[in-house]
Amino acid sequence: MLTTALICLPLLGALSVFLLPAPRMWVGSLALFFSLAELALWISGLTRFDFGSPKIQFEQQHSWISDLGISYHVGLFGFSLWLVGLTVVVMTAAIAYGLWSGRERANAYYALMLFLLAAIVGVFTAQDLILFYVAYEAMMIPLYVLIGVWGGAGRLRATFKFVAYTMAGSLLMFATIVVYGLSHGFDLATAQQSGSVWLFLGFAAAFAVKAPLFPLHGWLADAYRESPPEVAALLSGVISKVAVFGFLRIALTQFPGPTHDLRSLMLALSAVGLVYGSLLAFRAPDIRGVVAYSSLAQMSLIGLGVFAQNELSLSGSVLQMVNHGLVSAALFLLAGVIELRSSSGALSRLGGMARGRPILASLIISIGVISLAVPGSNAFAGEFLILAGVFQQGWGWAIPGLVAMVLAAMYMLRLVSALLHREVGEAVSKKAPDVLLPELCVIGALLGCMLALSVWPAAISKHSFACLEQAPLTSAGISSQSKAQVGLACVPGTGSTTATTTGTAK
Amino acid sequence: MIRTPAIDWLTLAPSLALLAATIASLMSAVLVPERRRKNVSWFFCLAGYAGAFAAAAILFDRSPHSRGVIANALFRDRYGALAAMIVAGVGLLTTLVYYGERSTVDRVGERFALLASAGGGMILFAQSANLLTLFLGLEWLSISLYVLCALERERPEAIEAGFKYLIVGGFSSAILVFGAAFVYGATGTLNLAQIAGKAPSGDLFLVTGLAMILVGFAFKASAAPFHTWTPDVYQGAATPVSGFMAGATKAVALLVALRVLSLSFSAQEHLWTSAAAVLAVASLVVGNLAALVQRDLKRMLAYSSISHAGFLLFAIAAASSLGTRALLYYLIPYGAASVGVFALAALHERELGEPATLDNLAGFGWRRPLSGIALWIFMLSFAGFPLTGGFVGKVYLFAAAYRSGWTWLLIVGAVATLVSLGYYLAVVRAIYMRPVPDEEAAAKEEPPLLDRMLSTAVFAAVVVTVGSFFAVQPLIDLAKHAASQLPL
Amino acid sequence: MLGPAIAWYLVVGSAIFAIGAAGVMLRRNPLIMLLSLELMLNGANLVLIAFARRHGSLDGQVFALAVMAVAAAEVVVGLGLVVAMARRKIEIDVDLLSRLRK
Amino acid sequence: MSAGNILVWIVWFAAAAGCIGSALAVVALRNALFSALALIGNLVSLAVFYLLLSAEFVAAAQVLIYAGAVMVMFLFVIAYVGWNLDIAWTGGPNWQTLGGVVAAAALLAELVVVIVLGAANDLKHSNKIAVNFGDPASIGRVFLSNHLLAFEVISIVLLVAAIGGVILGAQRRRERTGGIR
Repeated sequence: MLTTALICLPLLGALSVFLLPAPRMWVGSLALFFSLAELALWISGLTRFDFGSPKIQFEQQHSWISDLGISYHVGLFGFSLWLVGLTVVVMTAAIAYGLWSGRERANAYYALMLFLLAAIVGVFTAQDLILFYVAYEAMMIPLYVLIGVWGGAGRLRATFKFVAYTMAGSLLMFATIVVYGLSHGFDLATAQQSGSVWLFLGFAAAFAVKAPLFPLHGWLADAYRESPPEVAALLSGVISKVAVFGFLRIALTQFPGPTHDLRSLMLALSAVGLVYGSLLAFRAPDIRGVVAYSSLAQMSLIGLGVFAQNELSLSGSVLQMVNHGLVSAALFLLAGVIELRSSSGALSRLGGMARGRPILASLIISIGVISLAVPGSNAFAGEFLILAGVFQQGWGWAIPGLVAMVLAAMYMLRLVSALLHREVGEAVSKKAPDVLLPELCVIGALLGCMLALSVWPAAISKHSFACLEQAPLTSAGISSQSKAQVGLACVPGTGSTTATTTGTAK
Repeated sequence: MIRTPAIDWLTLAPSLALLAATIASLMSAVLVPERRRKNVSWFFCLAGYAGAFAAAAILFDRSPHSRGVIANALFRDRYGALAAMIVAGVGLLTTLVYYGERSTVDRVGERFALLASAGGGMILFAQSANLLTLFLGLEWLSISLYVLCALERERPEAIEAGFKYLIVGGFSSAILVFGAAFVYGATGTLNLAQIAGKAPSGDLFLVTGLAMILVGFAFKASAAPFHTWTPDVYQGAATPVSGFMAGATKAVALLVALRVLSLSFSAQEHLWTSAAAVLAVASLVVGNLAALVQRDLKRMLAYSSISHAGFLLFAIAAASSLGTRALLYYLIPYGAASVGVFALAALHERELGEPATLDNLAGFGWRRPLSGIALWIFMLSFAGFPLTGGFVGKVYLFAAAYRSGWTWLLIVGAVATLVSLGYYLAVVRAIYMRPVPDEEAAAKEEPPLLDRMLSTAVFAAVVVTVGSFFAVQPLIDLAKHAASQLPL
Repeated sequence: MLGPAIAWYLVVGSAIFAIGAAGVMLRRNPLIMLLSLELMLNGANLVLIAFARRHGSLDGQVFALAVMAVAAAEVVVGLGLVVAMARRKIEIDVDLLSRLRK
Repeated sequence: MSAGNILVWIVWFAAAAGCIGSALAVVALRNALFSALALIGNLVSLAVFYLLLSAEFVAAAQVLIYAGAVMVMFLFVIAYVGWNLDIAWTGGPNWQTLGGVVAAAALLAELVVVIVLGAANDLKHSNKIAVNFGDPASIGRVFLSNHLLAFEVISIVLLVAAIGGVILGAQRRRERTGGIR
């Protein structure tokens, strides 16, 4: 019931927000209320969640299209709980930010945001392929309009690119799902694994576009630049995680053979994307560009962890997904805050914002420092786990990771110095105030989450793959490859028996 | 002594209801005073469609086994009954939308009479069990539609459109008759159920007849390359009538085609499934590419309906029970969305006094929030997006095509869907994202037109479009019962 | 049966049908298009009746009669449209004339 | 070959020449009036075929109703609107003309091949028929028994066409009250 409630509450909210005939502030407040209620609901789920059990929890299943064996099947397990939490937190921050910055056409705006929330939660909780696809596509409906109506000057071009790229991927996935589902079953908990490289590529293409991975990132910069800041925060913070979730939940677990065969290719793409994204971030001329391309780099790093496919890298990837979600959301909201105080986001025309604005400076510095993975921060924990795992896969793969960590330090420090130090930029008005209380609350809350995770990163990394704890993998006699299989075996639907048989077959 | 066959009145009831409505509306054109004429004839038409729907539902309930009635002229079965329900439902909504059409001040009785009569013909066509009844049903509906299209006097191109429709329609039915003649020559019977098995499967006359009958149906379903009439006719006809043609005519043409092919040409299955696949690809290519460049909303929708014919032909190419169910299911949200979207186009036209284009739709979604959302939903349903019945329909069609071995059709379908987003989302972009010329002033000047009938129809269409996504099972059950009566 | 076999009739019927089809596709005079449509239907009718003779069943003849009735119906509507078109053309001409006079 | 048979052959060839010649004339003539007259010729020569195929009732109907009534209506309309009416027709470029000829020729060739191949099998034989085959009484019997529904539906089709003809052909009310400007 809880899962269905998590999906339906925002939908109910969207409807009531849309129909509420009230001024902007009231409408936004109602939306914020709904997202806070969603947050409370999630926390109540968190307290009742049994992290030791590898089963799907809060499960619910109803027949939907019985003819094809498609059902409404939702539930939470391991890391999907954390991703739902990330979604709810970032969405709450985004709505609060939108409320503060006062969006036009408030009814439609907040209704769409809540609808988007329901769709994303739906993706993370769906246990049926068609239901997964439904939620996956349903995200596009509000996103298209959110960017297209409330976006910047180049929004139409941005939406066109965004839709063209993502729909090309997801329609391919749609055909693949039909083929796969009819031959292997639609229900993820019971579907059989497949050895078809083509089907794997059908799924992988869609997720690689959405993440995005290296050659398929053409839509990224435009979409991140032209969106309203809070939508950009959602795009890079949450929606890119949907793709990695898809890799973990479907592409890897259902296709162990093809994943193994194509692992080097995927690792190589991730590695190229990591370095390439970092370089682009270093050269980007504006705030959003830096954050957007750093997001590309971070997603590639997570991809590296996912495809290295062992216990360390997988736990690290999940942790880093949450970390990056919080960091990039905070950075995009900060970008919004700065854009409000200046006429431009171009770094060459900004600068000297630290003078007289201590809170802004400390926010930027602390989030920047976390994002470049300073030891002790949550991002450090995530990246360290990923790199350690990747090192196990082959030490050569860890080199781009290390290079990228250096580059990350460079582009982040460049961003911080371009914003805060140097001469006062021409685009910065002298009167522009420091961070105001509402802004501080929103970004501070995100920062608080990051700090909490810095203190206790194991909350996520140890509680994502339930069976890892039960069966310690460090024991001798298990090769790194079958470790990977066991790691994925913790995702519901991949019985450990299947995993061991495929392991021995290899 | 001539032994007249027993009449099964229940089978006839849906089309008889509409025939009665035709005659009643026609009478009211003469007997009712002018100021009340419109309401009276409109009411008869509406009642006719409602009655037809109810009769078809009862017929569905009481025909668990397919059998020929009235000397094997009609089938009494659930397949035909479900087709009749789809036609009656689309007709009911169309009648609601048609009420407010500006041109319906002139010859109003005849208009509603023809609207009812077209539905009657469609139902008879869908139930027909021999080639003669099939042909006559087809002509009944076609001739009604020719006139109905041409009646739109305010549109200068309406008469030309009607004439073009007549010529192309006559051309296609001549081909159909010629094909029927050859089938008759090969088998010596007109009865659909008896054609199969009467001649060897490679019989040249039979195959020629099959090819020509297929072409005739392809014209009616506006599948490429037999689609050339569609854009002109949809653009020229009264907007609600275009919706009726898109939703109902195409539906019955494809349903009857599937029945005839599966029943009478089961031995030639490899031929017509391949032909259907080729037609499907051609329609998808032509419809989607041509729709991309249209600015006129109705013309764009016409091309979109061509591309939908392509998707629906997947079901015929599949030639399976699953394909039949897919076809029957798909037609329900598709029909509702067709009527709905043409209703909104009509609404916009009535307000503006000129045809709806992507340019003058700017700001539509903000001026009328609910209509905007409805238009959005219909577009998403056409594009096969989730949360609309179009999505489930597409899942079904793709599944049917895959099960029958047409894997490459899935790829074509996916690419076509991607291209189709180009024009469906263009409508969404037009109504929400284009800059609105002095919106404040326009909002103050005149409140948007409120047409209660039209709003009801649009609301019902939205309910069906969205509802068919959630409540799939009841519709599947209907389709399952109906599909089980075809020999597939 | 006296005279040529059925096949000869079929050839003539097909020829008439094809000539009619060519007429519909080639001619742009609405009246001649309608006439060509009639030709197509007549070709089909000849084939129907020839086959009826071959099978010795009346179904084909009945079908041919139905086709004749339908052809008449199509002609009625087609001619109605032609008249309406012609009248509209006259209207336009009259409009044009009156505008020219001003 | 008996004398009767030779006579039938001669009649057949005359009718076939009339049929095809008049059909070509319908399509080829510029003047719609002459086309219509050619169609009447076509209908009459077809009626000869029908007689040879023992379809007396159809032949009679063809001459009386089709050539008689329908074509007269045609002639009236041609007289009313003029023979050279041209409508603004979208499309109709040259390639379409060419395509039309090619398509029709291909159709004809295909049909002839089919018929010739079919004739090689069993088209030479026809079933024996009763004496009253195709006379009005037998047709009427079929219409009232096996094809009763078709018979009724024909009347509906004609009714609909009549409605259409009346409202399309009749003058607009506004014009009648306001007169032609």
